[in-house]
Amino acid sequence: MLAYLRIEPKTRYNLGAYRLYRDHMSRIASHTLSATALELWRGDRCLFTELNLTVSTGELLQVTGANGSGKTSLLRVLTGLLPPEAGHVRWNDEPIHRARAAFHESMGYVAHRDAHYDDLTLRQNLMWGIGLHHDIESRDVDSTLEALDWCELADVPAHALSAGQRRRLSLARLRASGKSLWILDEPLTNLDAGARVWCEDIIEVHLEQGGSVIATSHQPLCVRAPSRREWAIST
Amino acid sequence: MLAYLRIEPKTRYNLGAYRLYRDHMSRIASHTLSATALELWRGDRCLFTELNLTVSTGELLQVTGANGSGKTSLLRVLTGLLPPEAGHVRWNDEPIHRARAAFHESMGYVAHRDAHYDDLTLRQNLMWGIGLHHDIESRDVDSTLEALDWCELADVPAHALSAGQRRRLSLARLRASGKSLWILDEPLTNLDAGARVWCEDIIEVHLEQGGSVIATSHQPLCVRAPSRREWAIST
Amino acid sequence: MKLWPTMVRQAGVEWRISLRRFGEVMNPLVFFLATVSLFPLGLSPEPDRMAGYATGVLWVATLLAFLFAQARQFRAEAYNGVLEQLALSPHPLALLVVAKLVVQWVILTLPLLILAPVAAYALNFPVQGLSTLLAALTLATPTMLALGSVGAALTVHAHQGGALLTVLVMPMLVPVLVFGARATDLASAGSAPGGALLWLAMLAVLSVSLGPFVIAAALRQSLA
Amino acid sequence: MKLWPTMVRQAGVEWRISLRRFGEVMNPLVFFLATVSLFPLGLSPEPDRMAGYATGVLWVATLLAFLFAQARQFRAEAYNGVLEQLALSPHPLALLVVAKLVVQWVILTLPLLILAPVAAYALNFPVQGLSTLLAALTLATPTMLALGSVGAALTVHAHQGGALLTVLVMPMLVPVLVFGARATDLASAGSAPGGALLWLAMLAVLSVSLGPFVIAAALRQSLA
Amino acid sequence: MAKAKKLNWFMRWFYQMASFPHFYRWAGRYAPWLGAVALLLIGWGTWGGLVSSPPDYQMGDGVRIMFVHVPSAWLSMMAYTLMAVAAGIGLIWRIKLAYAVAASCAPIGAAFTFLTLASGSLWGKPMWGTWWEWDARMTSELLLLFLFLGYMGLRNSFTERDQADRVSGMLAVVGVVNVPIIHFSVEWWNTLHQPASVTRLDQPAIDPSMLVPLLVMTLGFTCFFAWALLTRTQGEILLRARQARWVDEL
Ligand code: HEM
Ligand SMILES: Nc1ncnc2c1ncn2[C@@H]1O[C@H](COP(=O)(O)OP(=O)(O)OP(=O)(O)O)[C@@H](O)[C@H]1O
Ligand SMILES: Nc1ncnc2c1ncn2[C@@H]1O[C@H](COP(=O)(O)OP(=O)(O)OP(=O)(O)O)[C@@H](O)[C@H]1O
Ligand SMILES: [Mg+2]
Ligand SMILES: [Mg+2]
Repeated sequence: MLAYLRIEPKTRYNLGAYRLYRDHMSRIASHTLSATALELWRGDRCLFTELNLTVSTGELLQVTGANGSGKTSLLRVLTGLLPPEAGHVRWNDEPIHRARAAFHESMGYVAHRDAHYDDLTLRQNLMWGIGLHHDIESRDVDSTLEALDWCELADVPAHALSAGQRRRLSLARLRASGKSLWILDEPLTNLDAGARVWCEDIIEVHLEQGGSVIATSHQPLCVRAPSRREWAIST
Repeated sequence: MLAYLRIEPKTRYNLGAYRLYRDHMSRIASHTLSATALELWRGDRCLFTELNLTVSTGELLQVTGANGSGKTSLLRVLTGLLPPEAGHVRWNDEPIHRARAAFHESMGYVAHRDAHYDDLTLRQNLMWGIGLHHDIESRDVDSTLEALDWCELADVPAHALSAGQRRRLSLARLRASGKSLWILDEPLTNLDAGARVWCEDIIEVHLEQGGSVIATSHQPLCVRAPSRREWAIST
Repeated sequence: MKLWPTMVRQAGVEWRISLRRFGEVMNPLVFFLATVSLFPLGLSPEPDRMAGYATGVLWVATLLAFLFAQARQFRAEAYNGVLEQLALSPHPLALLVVAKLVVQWVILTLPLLILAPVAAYALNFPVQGLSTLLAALTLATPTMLALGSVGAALTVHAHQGGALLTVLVMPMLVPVLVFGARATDLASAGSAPGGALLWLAMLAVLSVSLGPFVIAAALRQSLA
Repeated sequence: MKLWPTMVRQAGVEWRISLRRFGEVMNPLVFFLATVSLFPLGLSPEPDRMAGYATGVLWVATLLAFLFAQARQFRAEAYNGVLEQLALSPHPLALLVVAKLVVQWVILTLPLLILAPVAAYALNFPVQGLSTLLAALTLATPTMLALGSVGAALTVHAHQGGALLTVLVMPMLVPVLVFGARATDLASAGSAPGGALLWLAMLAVLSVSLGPFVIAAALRQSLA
Repeated sequence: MAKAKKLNWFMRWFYQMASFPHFYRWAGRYAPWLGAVALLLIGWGTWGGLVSSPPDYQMGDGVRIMFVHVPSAWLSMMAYTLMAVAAGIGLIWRIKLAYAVAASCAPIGAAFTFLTLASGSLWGKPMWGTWWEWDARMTSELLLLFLFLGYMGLRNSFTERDQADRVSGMLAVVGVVNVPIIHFSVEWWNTLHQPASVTRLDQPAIDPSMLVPLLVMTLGFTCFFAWALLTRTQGEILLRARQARWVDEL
């Protein structure tokens, strides 16, 4: 119950944001994502073969590798979007294509590209993104907006937001949807110094609460994690 | 003539790339971009007003500011894409809307979004991007491809490239089009360590040759420049 | 995590987007009107001659308006990554697709049903056939919508080149057109259209019940 | 920095893209064929009745094929930032637009001119009118292309208000259609179509000379 | 392998055939024989159709087009059905070989469809006095051609072959509704086109002197189809096998 209070908020972004945590995240059930013998080809190139990895409660797995080494492709395989050539991804020992709903209920993905409806406002996008995953009321969204100090941006359409604001919107959505496993592709892209700290903060809190994270990042990711590993994709 | 040889190549990316420099860039004519009393509004918000700045030969101007402070908007005003509410942008003392062709002949812009034809291959995109600015032969493109060690990617369509590869393609195109003023919006986005060094390298070389650069970057930009300034947009 | 509220929410989002893109949404209707009104323009508008092709023009115009509306309907979502997020929601994708289709149907068909009598009048279409025309349109449009969306889902990626939509969908839509036109023709000649309308209803039931699953599967495949 | 090579290069790029998106290119043609073939299907295909609407069907099908092809033609470029780079090249944007239009014209019109006689045969259109039909199509298509692109350029961004492509373009296209259909009708009845063809030619000259500038200006506006 | 033992003989055969190397070798063994038989039968059928059978009392010598028209019409429909079934198997059981078969069917089927259209309209000129008529069967056969072309076009528009297989597979399955429409079009709409005269449940309404060469021709066309299919599938397998060891051993 007190676990998340131990973490000191590094920035003002954090101040009001705990309520949502208490609502959805205070106890994240233990879970495991494991991949066995994955193999993937693009064109005539084999990106990886015989790839095994496991991530469970409280772990941060950072996938590293040069540009084009296949990090994004690996993450997409792990989310279940991209079927691998061979091998299996399992969520709590169940192959993800058999337990799709259960898996997607607990997994959130932030891709390179921020997924927003260009024509909807920031608030509407947030409502939509959270509502896709669980029933919400607009009060919840208000508190998230307040926490991010975004009250005056709330009615700006997404296409008019700046690159960093769009990124933060993606991350805020992920955070508010109460997932156990976060899969993040370059989360720090376009974030300014303050927002970067905020992002690292929410990752830390998530891990402390028993969540797990798989991330790629070419920038250093300053996160204190209970258990942190790197995984290099060799080219 | 020898200026650019003094810079030691930090990475293998640099090895074969000098020829293009010699072709187009060895002596960049002196030039000045100046903005006076710029003012810009988005929605009901004034992003900046009474903004003056000047950049000339050999200078690096780094525009800083929080997310959403208006850096991208400022850069777009400077390129001439976005007409300001008030004020003027001048290229060599000529308002840019009067000397558009001359200005755009010497100015290159890399935006947040990489501008590639998704259906064309890497090589075709490079041909197109350079060819828009000056006449080229496919030999030139070959040497650029070699310099980047991209020979085997040359025929992959742009939509299949990884995020970092797309970014490098944008930068490679800019570099090969022989511009005097580079306007860069977060050039380091999605680049891996090697590519980041390469990018900083080409900026250094460009400045040494008498070019000028206006850039935004939330990541530190490690460039030794003859003359370097920061410009903070206040929110 | 109940299905019904999710669907309602998604329908709300689609509705709001359609209102935002009002111009885009109205386009097919204008397309319909244009097709209908261009005919008498392109030809000499003699009433006798016109009555001969009124049925055909009305049906073809409807079909084309639907194709026009749907040609790239999942493009924007695929492009900006929204589709990916929809596919990653715990709910069945087919459900979210249904929400979208229902909104589209309302936005496209209701105005069409209002415009159709006007267009029919302008084309000298006999009044006695009007009610059958409207009934047939109501029954035929769900099929057009579902099949058009299947085509759009199969060709969703811009970089996958072919918006081969027309080629893919046209063959399957021909029966709808044939039955619709026959019902209308029979009714305007004063006889009972029974059989043809029944066929249309059957096709509608079939495509509405199976369509969303096919569309969802196609969308998932094209994300891979 | 000569204009001519730039234009040729840009045309080469557009050509290559069109080939890559072969499906997308064939789409309007199939649309044309489909429109043409839907009419006899929707109606009873009796030769006598058919001859009555052949001219109308041919012209409307051509027009719709063009509209269909062009409705969102600058969308992809606007989305992925290519349009911005085109606007920042030292060359006049109008020139690059011309390159695109020329390629489009070749890709759309040439196959159309080959298909038109086949379609005309299938629709029982009298053979004596065929050469005039082809001449009129050749003269009318540049106008359709230019006007359609103006509409597309004005509505590049879905969110840029309720600009209605069809509403904008259709009224301007009416004269083209009227003159084209009249020329064809006259010729198929055996008389000389002279005047109408001249009008078509005049419209073509006008739209081809002014069109690119209007399009370029509209595109620049959309970037701001 | 342990899993394979639990299966019944049919499923075992099914999975064995689904393995690339096995099918590749199997096809390599039988395709030439099929080709030879096709050549023989088509030769016999041609002689039977063009020389030995009598001209029709109504249609005269024009009837001889039938020996090309009818078999290719049947095969065009069969090719589409096979393509859809193969694609369906691929989608359900995720068997790559099935996709390879579906992909190989398309061009052959398109060729037969084109042949049907061409021979039909050649035949239509003397019989009905027109090359083309908007009759239900002709139109639906034309639509079949569109479906084949659409399938191939759709495949072409992907860069990843697996994705092309799956997406185009769905099209093939959905489009299969067109096949019964073609077949029953003559009954549902009264048309110019010949109603079923061979494929009737009761007595065939055709003279044995014409029926025999027609059946021989059909068998020959079918063998030709099988030969072409196996050969093309071998090519598709090589495209899909990606640096597998057995390919190097070939
Ligand atoms: C372009 C024109 C034509 C097309 C597209 C066409 C198409 C077809 C098709 C698809 C079938 C197979 C139907 C099935 O088995 O379900 C068929 C069968 C047949 N066609 Fe045609 N046809 C055309 C013209 C003609 C003409 C002109 C004749 C002769 C007058 C003809 C005579 C036949 C006959 C005798 C059969 C066999 C019917 C049976 O026993 O099932 N066809 N045609
Ligand atoms: N058709 C193809 N032929 C050859 N290579 C291909 C093809 N399609 C994709 N690729 C390659 O597959 C790789 C995909 O990489 P991916 O996007 O997963 O990289 P990444 O590790 O995320 O890189 P980044 O750090 O730049 O985001 C790229 O190297 C790309 O060039
Ligand atoms: N209609 C509008 N109403 C209110 N604010 C708007 C509107 N349109 C744009 N804005 C604001 O204008 C700003 C544009 O910022 P811009 O993209 O130039 O930021 P930036 O400094 O480049 O940020 P980043 O570092 O995230 O790239 C954003 O804060 C955006 O929210
Ligand atoms: Mg990546
Ligand atoms: Mg910015």
